Amino acid sequence: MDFNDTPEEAEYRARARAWLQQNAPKATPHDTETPAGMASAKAWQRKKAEAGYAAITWPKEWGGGGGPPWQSVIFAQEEADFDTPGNPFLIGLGMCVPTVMTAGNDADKARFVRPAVLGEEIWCQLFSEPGGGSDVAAARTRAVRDGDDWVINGQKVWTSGAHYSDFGLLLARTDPDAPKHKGLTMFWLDMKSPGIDVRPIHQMSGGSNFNEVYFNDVGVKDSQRVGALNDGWRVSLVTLMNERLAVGGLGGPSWRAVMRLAQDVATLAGPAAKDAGLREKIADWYVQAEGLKYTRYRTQTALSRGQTPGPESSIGKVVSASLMQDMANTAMELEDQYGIISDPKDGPLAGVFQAALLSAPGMRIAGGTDEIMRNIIAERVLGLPQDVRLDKDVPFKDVPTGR
Amino acid sequence: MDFNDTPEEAEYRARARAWLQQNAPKATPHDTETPAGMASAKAWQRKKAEAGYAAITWPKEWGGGGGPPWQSVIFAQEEADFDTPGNPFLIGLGMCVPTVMTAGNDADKARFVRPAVLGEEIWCQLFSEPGGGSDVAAARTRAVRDGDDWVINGQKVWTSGAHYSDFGLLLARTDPDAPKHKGLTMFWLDMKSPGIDVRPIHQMSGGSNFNEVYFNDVGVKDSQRVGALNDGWRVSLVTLMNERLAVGGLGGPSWRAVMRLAQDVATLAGPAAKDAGLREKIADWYVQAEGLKYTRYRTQTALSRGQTPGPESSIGKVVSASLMQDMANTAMELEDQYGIISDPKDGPLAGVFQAALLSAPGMRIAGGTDEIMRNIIAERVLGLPQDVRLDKDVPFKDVPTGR
Amino acid sequence: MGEREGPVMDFDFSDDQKFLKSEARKFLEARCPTSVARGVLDDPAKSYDADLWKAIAAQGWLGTTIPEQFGGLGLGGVELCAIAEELGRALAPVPFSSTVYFLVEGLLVAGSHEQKQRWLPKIAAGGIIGCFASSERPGPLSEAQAGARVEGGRISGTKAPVTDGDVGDLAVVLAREAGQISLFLVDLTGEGVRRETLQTLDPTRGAARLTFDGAPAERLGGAGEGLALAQAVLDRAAILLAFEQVGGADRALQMARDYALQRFAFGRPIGSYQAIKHKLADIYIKNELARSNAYYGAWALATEAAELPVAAAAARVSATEAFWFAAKESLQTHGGMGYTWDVDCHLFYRRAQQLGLVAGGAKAWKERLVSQLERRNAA
Amino acid sequence: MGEREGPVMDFDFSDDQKFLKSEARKFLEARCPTSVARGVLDDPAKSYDADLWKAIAAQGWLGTTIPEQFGGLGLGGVELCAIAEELGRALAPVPFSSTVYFLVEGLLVAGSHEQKQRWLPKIAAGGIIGCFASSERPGPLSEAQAGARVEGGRISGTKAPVTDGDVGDLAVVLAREAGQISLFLVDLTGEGVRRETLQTLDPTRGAARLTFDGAPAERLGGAGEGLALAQAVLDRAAILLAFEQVGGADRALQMARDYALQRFAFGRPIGSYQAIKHKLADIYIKNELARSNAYYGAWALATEAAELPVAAAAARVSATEAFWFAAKESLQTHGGMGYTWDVDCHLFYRRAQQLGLVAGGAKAWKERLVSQLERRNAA
Repeated sequence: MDFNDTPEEAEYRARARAWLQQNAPKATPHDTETPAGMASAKAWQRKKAEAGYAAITWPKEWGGGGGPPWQSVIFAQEEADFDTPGNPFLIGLGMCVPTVMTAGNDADKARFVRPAVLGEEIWCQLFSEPGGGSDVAAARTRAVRDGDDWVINGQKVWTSGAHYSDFGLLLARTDPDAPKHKGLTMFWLDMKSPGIDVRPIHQMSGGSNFNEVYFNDVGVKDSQRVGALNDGWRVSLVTLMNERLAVGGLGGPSWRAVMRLAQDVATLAGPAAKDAGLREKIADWYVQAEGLKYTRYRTQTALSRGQTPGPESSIGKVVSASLMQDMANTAMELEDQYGIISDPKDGPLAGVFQAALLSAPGMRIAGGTDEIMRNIIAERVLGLPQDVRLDKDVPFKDVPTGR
Repeated sequence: MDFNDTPEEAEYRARARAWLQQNAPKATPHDTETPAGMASAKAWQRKKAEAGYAAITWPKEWGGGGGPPWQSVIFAQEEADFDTPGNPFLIGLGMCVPTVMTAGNDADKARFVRPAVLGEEIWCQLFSEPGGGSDVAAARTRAVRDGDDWVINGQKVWTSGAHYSDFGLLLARTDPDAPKHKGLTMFWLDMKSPGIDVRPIHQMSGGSNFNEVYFNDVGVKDSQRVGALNDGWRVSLVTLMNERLAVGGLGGPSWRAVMRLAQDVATLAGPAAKDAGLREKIADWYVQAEGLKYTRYRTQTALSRGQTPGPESSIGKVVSASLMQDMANTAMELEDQYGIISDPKDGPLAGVFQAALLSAPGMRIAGGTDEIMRNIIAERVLGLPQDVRLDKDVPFKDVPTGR
Repeated sequence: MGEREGPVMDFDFSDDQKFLKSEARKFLEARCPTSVARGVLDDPAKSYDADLWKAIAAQGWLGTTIPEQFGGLGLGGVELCAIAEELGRALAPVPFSSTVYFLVEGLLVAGSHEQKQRWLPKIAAGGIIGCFASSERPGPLSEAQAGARVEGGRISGTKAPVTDGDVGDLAVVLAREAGQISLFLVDLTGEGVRRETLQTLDPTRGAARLTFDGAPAERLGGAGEGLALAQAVLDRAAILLAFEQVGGADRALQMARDYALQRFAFGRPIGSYQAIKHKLADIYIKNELARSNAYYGAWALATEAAELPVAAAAARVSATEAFWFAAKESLQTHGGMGYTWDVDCHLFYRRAQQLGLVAGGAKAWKERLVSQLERRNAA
Repeated sequence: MGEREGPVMDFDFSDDQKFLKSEARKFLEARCPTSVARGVLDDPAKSYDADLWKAIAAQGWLGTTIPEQFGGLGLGGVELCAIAEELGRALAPVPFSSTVYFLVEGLLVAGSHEQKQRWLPKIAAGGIIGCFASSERPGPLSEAQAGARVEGGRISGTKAPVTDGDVGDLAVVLAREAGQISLFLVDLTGEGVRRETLQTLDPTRGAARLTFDGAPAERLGGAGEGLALAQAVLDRAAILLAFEQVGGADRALQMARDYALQRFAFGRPIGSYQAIKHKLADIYIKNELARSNAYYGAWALATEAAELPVAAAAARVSATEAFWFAAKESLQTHGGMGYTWDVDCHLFYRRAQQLGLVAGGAKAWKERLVSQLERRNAA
């Protein structure tokens, strides 16, 4: 256990840091929902790609950096110190394009990888459906043969970034008579194709990060197929496996913010900063947050050694989302009546806890609910049996849906 | 909502109280594991029965009091104020004998009810098996035809009071080719029959309240059958339904004990009694304990009105067992290093928290684990579906057991 | 052995009270589906539903505990609890709690005969919206919240947040006069009052910052008794709010149950998975504990029992915990749908916070509870 | 954007350390199945397993961090952590922590050259059992625990509980001399020492009340530095004990998992029910958090980092919570069998309490952690 770099690592780190100091944008807009924010994100991605700092471990001929895994870890650490633009490329580079690289044909690889690395093309992932939720293999969106090609009809939901994406990775049902997991096929889609209708989902927090995507007779060539016919479920596992590693910290207030609040608030017994109940909670939160941080160190250690990270990397979201909800609720209890005020200009610490309270429920759900994450840990890490399934080995059209 | 008696209730209460003051034993031994304790328990039961205060709502001709339900509630409240002997009759009068009364034949009713009410005969319940646990219908103890009668072979476990019981209510498998729930039959047994071997189970707390009971070619007459052949599962539900109501409070230390401990211990910041963290916990425990108490009031209100208590009566054990475990652990944290001392003569409050820590795990399991209790609430109260069952509609001998 | 459990033969609503409750539920099911709360949520100009408010006034509910001599129904606290539970279940977006639990109870606890005579009949008739202005800064009720000053019968200072302060006619205000903290009645429709609407976590219930600049103020109750009287009002409000919370928590559980039965995953209803079953069982358990504690509070409220402060604190702590847990886990049970604006889960999530904070947060009530227990032990 | 995560390329045991750890595990699997702990549990005359203790000494583990000049292996703190995890996993019933985490670390932290020279070689050779006598009464380490007095080099007073005090040869004792609190070394085999064995929650580890009546006592470390030095020793012990706890928690999880796979209910393994699956996932999550915090502690211990007090407190809080949760829920997973004397669950349940209390309870460590964070913020 050593927090010090090897000479080679230190040299790379110094070089990366110097480059970042020279090139990282100052006072950049972050919100990729605005044109300025998106332009700044694309410019930064291109700059990194040109210097070999985008997709550091991917081959150079595809726009990557051609470096070993530890470089990728170091660069991410260093970049985190700078106030860089938003990142709309995460889903494409973290999930969709790796799927194309693994399961796609050579033409697709040649066509898509480099523009994605350069930040020229953005991808979205079209898996979840209204009736499905966590059950991705329950996809009902149909792809029906039209000569050699396909026609798509149906609806996806919870699609992040669909409204600004150039391409999408679509999981569609090609054989409803086959058992659930055996009648799906993966395609890539031009999001500007006629018949695609993207509608934002209004979230309880007020934001609209996700979309519904409707398909109305959308034509797709058979050459847009990613992987074999009816092999879409296996292909989707590649995508989803990459998802687990792509999910980072959740942002939001930390135990430090509660400590700051406690400086300014009193309880019935005295200053909140001296309240033993609050102090115990801060200790509990600290231990969880630090535990997650050191767990990420372990993951990074594995990645930088070129190993697959252990299963411990799957615990992050399930811990941090509830942590945030609990912390926000406790802060509001401290603020007492005042806690109901959500306006950033009126509330303590600019309403950071109120905002966290409204976003925490989404964190507990997006990318796999707490319940699904625990199931994954139980099954994939601890090797416990799958839940009893009533939807296998029967034709998909006969699987009970309650409707 | 009224805490005052009607005149009729007040009159009954006064009479019961006067009788108790006159008749309740003074300085009685409680431990029914000792001959003196058992003798005192039997004497008290007989005295109550003769005065109409045992089985108050049962018909007089069977030894009961022939009274309305509210009398039973009032008498229990008043009796709780006196230091009465232990009660080894709970399982017989609460579960086994009611089953005989509901499903048994007239000869059995005539034979068994009165001696049980008088405290002359004690019963135990022979349902759970080593391979079964919460899954009572998985009973493997066989009852095989021997002419008109039966021969029993097998093993029961977690049988409370088997070593001092006169009779037992036995659930045995009479048809292993039928589906699990359809091949069971209920019998009563003389616990002195040849071939019965009772062995105490040594618990982690040091006590031995439960037994294993082995059956080795135990002969049973067909007239000892309780209910129809292969209808044992339905009969057992009568018993188990009565169990839910029979389980009372758990005893053990309360929030008051923690408050008392806090008077004598300091934290790093000052007197524990002023520690806000501990005070919040005491408030949480108080609210749970009082909530349970008032929930019992609601149950008693229903019982005294002659109604079936609502489902709220099922929450008691699952709340109080974990409450006790949590309270014990917190108390030990307060005691710090000293908390490890379990000898009543050396530890604070005579080691009451250490004893509670060792008995709490048993409370969370006996009479239905926390998990089973939550399942019961979800299914019977909230009407959610049963767990997926792989053991129905197949011959019992083909149900997977992992062995 | 063990504690005497007391003579408890009648720990439930009476048949009459049950009838009142079921009539209230029918009325609100008809007049207050969640679309009514949503109407207030989605319209920034609306801070309550005026039609519902009128209809509730017409039912006579505003005067439930107001004596008949002052134009009310003269019923007891338990009847008001029954109505409160149904209002909570319906997420009613009206200034009922401010007007009835705070203003009416404040007048009943501390008002002079003249003050009662002047205000109670108008309130009972639906002509007055009340509010309770104790808070000035983050933190629980204490001397630090009494920065507002009264001099020569006129008040100056700022109060925030004041629930229903944006639409209230008459406020009970905690302020300082001649160095003593007292309660005051301030007519918000008169001079010297500025209101700014505040953006809150629960836009279905309005709130404002009230700035007083020499507004006429009349003392309510004895001089120097402000904190004790405010606490007495809070104790009574806490019990009534606990019933609203229990109502809301029950409804949140019901929604989760219904959704879990109709939503399928992996070929069967999500309600057949133990993760959901046990989650809903846990909600049920907390709700029943909260209901039982609230019942005890109702008894204490109706009988003016000495146990009122303990009963109020226990009811509030239990109900706040229950509604918060029910609201957040009901939302979680709904998965992604639960997080959308268009599904009702977030209305309950927001209301759970509103009710959990409006009479002060659970942390402060836990401290009050334990202080009371210590006092009881010492006595 | 976000906190700098620091240069972390090597946050794991090294290959050598992993080899040491796996050898330790093999050794203990062979020499210390749970029947060894059970042998101590069931025999009131035994307070540790002497054969295992000799075998461990023969492995050289007692001298892991003792410098070579004093007869030890001269390895680092991380190596000792690796061994500690395996001892915890094996529930080893030996006075290892008292001897190594407390006495050896105490000598290394506070001992003079002479004291080290006198004692360390004997300890490394397995000739000395150590113990740490700070506690006198319920409550955490503080001045109140220093009632014992030293005068003219002789100590009088009572210490309880002293883990391994019933078999210890040499104790580190917190006491007061000339009004100042200091640490002292007391030879328990000499005159003026009375030992009474105490009955504890975990009979697989011995404990005693030590009564001193003029026993010779020699100061360890500076006069008046007793509390600071005791805390420094506790910090180091906390990290090492955290590894024992993580080892125990991992084993408890493994037992629960194995049982859940082979125990059937309603026709399928109980491990296929989400109530069990999610319970075990929760154990896993807490264990991983505890392991990560312990790793950070190992780094701080090995490098004598300034963060040691924070890292120690975090490791201890996290590991105590994890082992307690794992032990109680593993037992619960075993159902009725888990509550019997003959199944091993209760050994882990008991040991979780023993390890959670022996260096002070989690509550006090949380307060230390937050105090340290405040100090760091202020700096």
